[in-house]
Amino acid sequence: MKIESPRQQGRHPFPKFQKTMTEVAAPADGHGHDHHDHPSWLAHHFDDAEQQYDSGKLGMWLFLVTEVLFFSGMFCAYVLYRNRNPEVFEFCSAFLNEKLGAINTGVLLFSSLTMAWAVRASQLKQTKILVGMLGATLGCAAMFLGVKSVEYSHKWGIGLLPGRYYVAQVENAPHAETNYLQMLCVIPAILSAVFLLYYVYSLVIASKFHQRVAGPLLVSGLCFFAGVGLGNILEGGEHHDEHGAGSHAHDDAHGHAHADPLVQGVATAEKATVETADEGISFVKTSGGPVNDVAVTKEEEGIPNSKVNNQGMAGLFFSIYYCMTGVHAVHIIGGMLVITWLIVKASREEFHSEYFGPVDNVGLYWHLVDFIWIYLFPLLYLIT
Amino acid sequence: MNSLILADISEGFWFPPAASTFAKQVDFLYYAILWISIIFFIPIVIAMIYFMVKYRQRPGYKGSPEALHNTPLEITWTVVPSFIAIWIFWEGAVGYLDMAIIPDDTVDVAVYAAKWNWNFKYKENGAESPILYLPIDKDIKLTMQSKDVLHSFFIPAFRAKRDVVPGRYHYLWFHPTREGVFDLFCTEYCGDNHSTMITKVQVLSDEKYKAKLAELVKEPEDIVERGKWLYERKACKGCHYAGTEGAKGPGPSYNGSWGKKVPLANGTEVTFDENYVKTSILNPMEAARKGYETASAMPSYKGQLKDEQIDALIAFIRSLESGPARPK
Amino acid sequence: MSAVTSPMTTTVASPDKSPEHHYLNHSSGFLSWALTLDHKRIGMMYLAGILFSFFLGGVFALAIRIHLWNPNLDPEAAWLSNATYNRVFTLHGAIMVFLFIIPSVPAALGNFLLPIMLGTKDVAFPRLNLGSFYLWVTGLLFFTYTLFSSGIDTGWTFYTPYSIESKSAVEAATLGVFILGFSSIFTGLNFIVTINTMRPPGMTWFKMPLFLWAVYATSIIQVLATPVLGITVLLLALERFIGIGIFDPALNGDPVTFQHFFWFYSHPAVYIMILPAMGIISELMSVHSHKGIFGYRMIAYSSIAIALFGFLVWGHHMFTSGMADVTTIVFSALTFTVSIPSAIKVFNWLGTMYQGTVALNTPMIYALAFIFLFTIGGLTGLFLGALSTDMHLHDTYFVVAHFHYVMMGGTLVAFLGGLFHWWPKMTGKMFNDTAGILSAAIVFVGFNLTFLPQFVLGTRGMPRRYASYVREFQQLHQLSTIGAMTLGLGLLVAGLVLLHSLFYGKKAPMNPWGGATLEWECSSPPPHDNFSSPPTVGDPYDFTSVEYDGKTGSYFKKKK
Amino acid sequence: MADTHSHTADAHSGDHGHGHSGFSHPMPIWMLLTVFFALLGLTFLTVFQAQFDLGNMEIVLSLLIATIKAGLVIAFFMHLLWDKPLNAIAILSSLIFVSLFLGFTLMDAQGYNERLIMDPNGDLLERSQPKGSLVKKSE
Repeated sequence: MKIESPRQQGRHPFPKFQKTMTEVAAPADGHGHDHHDHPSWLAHHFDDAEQQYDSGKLGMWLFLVTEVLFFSGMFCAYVLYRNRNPEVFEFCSAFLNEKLGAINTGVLLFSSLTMAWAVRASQLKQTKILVGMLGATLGCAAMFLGVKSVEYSHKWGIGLLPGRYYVAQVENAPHAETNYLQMLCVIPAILSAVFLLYYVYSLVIASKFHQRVAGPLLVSGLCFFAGVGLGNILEGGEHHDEHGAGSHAHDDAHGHAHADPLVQGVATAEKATVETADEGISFVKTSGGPVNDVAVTKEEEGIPNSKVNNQGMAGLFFSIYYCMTGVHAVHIIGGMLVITWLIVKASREEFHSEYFGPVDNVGLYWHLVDFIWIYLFPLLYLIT
Repeated sequence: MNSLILADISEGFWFPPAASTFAKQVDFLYYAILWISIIFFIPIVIAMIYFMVKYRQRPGYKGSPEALHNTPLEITWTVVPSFIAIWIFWEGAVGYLDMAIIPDDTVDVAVYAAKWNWNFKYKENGAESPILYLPIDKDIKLTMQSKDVLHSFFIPAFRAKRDVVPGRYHYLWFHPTREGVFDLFCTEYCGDNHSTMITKVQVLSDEKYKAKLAELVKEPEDIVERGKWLYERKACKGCHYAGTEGAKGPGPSYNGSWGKKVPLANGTEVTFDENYVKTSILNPMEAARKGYETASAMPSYKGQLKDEQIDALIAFIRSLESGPARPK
Repeated sequence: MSAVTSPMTTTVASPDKSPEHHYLNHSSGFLSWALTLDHKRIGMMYLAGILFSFFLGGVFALAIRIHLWNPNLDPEAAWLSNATYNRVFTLHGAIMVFLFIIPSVPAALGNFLLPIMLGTKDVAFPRLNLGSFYLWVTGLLFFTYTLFSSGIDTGWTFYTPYSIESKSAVEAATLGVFILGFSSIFTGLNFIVTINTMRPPGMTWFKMPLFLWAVYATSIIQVLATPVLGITVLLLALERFIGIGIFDPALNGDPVTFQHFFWFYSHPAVYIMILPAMGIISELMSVHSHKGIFGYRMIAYSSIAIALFGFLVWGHHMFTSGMADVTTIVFSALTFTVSIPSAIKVFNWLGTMYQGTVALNTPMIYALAFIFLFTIGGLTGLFLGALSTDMHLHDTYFVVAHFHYVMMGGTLVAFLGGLFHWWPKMTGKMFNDTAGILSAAIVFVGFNLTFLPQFVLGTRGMPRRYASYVREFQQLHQLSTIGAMTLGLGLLVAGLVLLHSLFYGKKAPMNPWGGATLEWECSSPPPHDNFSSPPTVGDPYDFTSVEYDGKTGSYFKKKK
Repeated sequence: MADTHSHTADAHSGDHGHGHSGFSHPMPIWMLLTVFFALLGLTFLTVFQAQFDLGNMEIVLSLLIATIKAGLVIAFFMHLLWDKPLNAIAILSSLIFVSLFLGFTLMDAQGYNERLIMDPNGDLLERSQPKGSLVKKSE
């Protein structure tokens, strides 16, 4: 009995039945239009390039599905706690520098553009453009991380840490001794040095392939430090500023320029308390749960805005902030690794119109990372 | 006492004795589902065995290999169970609403769950007890709170259960209909001694209940007795042994240390005396013993014990040195 | 050929004595297995791994039952201390769930069978497949680490806040679960892509064996639900490392939120466990009845329906945990929707036997035992789905008995049935059928003896996870312990039968049972590339042309 | 947007003419740039609107803009408009399941929020009147 199959037309059903895997290593000319002979880029168990491409792409979309659900847990936590303690989010988002967030959004959007362009270049076999675009994407990713490092190190320095480690924010609090930014820069600095050596080496041996790989790597290393510099400028360069929280959270619309976020936080939180008190529900807590009822000490009673400025409230916000942005940053780093792998492959001129699946799939992944940031930015930085 | 605890099988094979108004609805639905299940199950098994025998592979017999398909039959066995399922859901939801909607005018008892003790506090006169005493034929409302991890309050005879969640108030109500002593279990896993977090609930006639509450608020006169009385009621007993030398519970044993140097978690040593005991009660974190680093799990009793109560506890712990007698 | 006798008795050695070329002797050496990309070898390695985990979990189960022979009213005189008992039951649960049941059918049998049943050479991503296996091994190593450090005593559900403050090795266990989760995700992803893009000509959706439908439905759940488990255990690990407070009431977090997160995965995971088992039973019932499956489409659709409805009912694990009343009632109503597709399947399996030619051999006996046990498991679910009775039964032995009837009476028995069914295909050896039937009988009796008393225990109020119990429960507990020993004996016999066949079994013919699906058209064991010539894809349940050949002891498909 | 779409279709049929095999669809550069600048513009818009205190509308507006941006990324950069429907079904189903997850959990949270213990040192019996139950008792 003959049944119409989804992929019946024009294809030999089992092209190479007798061959075992080792026998498949056919001579690769990189332009395998011949369906009866498996070129090296076509895995032995696939019938043709399109089947391989479709499989890879469906696999990648399914992986993105798992990524979306993976992040959904944290979004759920965000929504639940925002819903429960809105005043905490008002207080805390004043500590986040929306300029840095906006710059990072721009950087990521630009990297998405270059990535999409890279996919186009791989389909058209424009190797130079492909390597350039992948390099640009890598550079943007590094710059994103550079800005993020400034943001993180600044917060760690003044004790804006997750959960249990949160330090209540007080005016004129002493700065931490540790310079977290330098610590974060150690690994990128080492890597940049290695890339520099590699680039010099590639020039010495005059290998076009190695130059193509080393160039983007070196640029991305430098981009990280460009990001750090940019971040420092936007952070106001006020690491030696007068008070811990910095003076970045201007809110001109509220009419008090250069307002201390603490003062602002107090105002908004008090407002929230007054508003909700009418409904007979007090959202105000002295500290966390029942286990914590010895936690408030004499010193802490002097802290401004102690109702939300504590581990159970603001600390929880920063837990969610670090979890979301941290997991996102891990994804950026993972993306950088696979893009590096692509640059190597692209430099070997492996991609063409029949085989560009890896570029396309990494592109999909990269856009998803962008996609998630598109939501993270307003949720964490903008909505107050 | 023991004869009271042992359940009476003669009251029914499946359920423990029914002692609250919930039992009627729960037991009815249970038996209804039981019979529905049996009515489904028996024909399935009979059909299975019949087919096994009748159509078994044997010489001289060959069944039909054709696949069958019977739409009316399939629709029937989809639709009929659906209606039954809807009925079961409905009955269950009605019963649940009855359990969820708390009536006005209740006898209020606060339930404090902590590893691995129950403590009950009565609104009438502020009495506290580790056994739950209830008057018969009254609506009882429990307001429950956990001091550490999840617990679950369960009285099988009342068919009443509700988790006790730290950081939340949970409520439970029921209406006891029969005098007697029943088991009260913790059914949410809560750590090492989860299975010992058992106590009793005693349903009393109105007069006896009143008398019991009055008796409960009276602390013993003798200071050592009073310490022991507090030890048993203030959730010390769950973690700290008082009797067996060197017995290691979740918390350090009270025995064999009085007046001696004991090592602390932070590496220093301290003399086990009045001061140390007092610090341990009020600020357990500060005095955590070596080997019991997570003694942070012990809540502070600051504000929960009066000074003279702490003194009584100290006297009790001190008394253990002279004549060890493990309180049962 | 007219006399249809049991294929067992007439099996004769293959006439040609020349060594056959198949996937097992395709290449040799440790690395040829460790680095293999062949789905069959990966499936076999999974099989060895999960059987080892099952053994480990089984030892813990027996330890639990032996301990509960006595009421242990004096904890110090008991065989296991309370703390040890808690570690034993936690490890039993965690190993059985994460290391055994979830990968059992999809990863072991599914890996071996899916490409062959589909008529392809391999799964879509063979490297990813090997990667999933090594992720599974890594997960196993993490669990082994917990075993040799301070154990794990949180229960397999890791409920906060106890899991935050527990002194046992929760970090290692959660990271193990995280890794095992990704192993499961990648397996599911691989199967979905394989089924979607690699079906050969003729293999339309409705020409697919029902086992593949079940595996496909399972894979959907694995891809959609498992990531949430990943983030949940990751947050729990962070909770312990740096105290983020999301689930910790001491930091204003909420333990019930953890339960929502956990059960959003873990309820669908129940269907990850049972759906492939249902797929196996569909195959077994039709092949051994030598009769087309009754209501093919309804079974296929009900698999997908169960997978999707399975996402809507997680709240029924939390009826007593203090959810809002409205949410509770909505979840209860949704819970009953899942019962219908399951009921449909049971009726369809019975319909398949009707007027067939039922061969009462080992796989079929296991399949019949499955129907008996799974029906009990499903029906007792009604008690737990209904709210008022659940208030009484929640967290008691009734629940324990219920999910063992579904998970063990269902999945494990189906897995054993499937293992016996495909054993000749996988190893090329026939087992002793009589001894196999004996093992099935002992397992059946032992299982019921173990868990039927637990329904009574639960209804009478015996809470689960208790190391000791009030004295009135002792007789029922002892009955259960005797049953557990019997069950263990039955499983031991089953294992010995299979082991024996490896060394002394007769050579298996191509198609010993008379199946019509594609895996019976390649030799036993299959060649490296699965088929020596392209298979003709036909109706997987068309038994009209399957004939028995007394000479080879094998069935074959008559050419039309 | 519809305009862009039709242009793309043209662009693609044009590309096919260059002898590419059936499954490669290079995006025209002008379209990539258009989408990028649209995204950039929307980012400026969302930062700009955050300057004003719009109350609850702020959340809605921010998320609306974010969703438009996400839609642009998915449709054009991720090429979903021209992709196999199955891939679109996959990603949409993930969003459906996320909303299920969020929906049920939030539905529950609304019900229990008021039963949370706000003052851990308070006397339990003072709070013996449940407030949060969505099932109101009969008056």
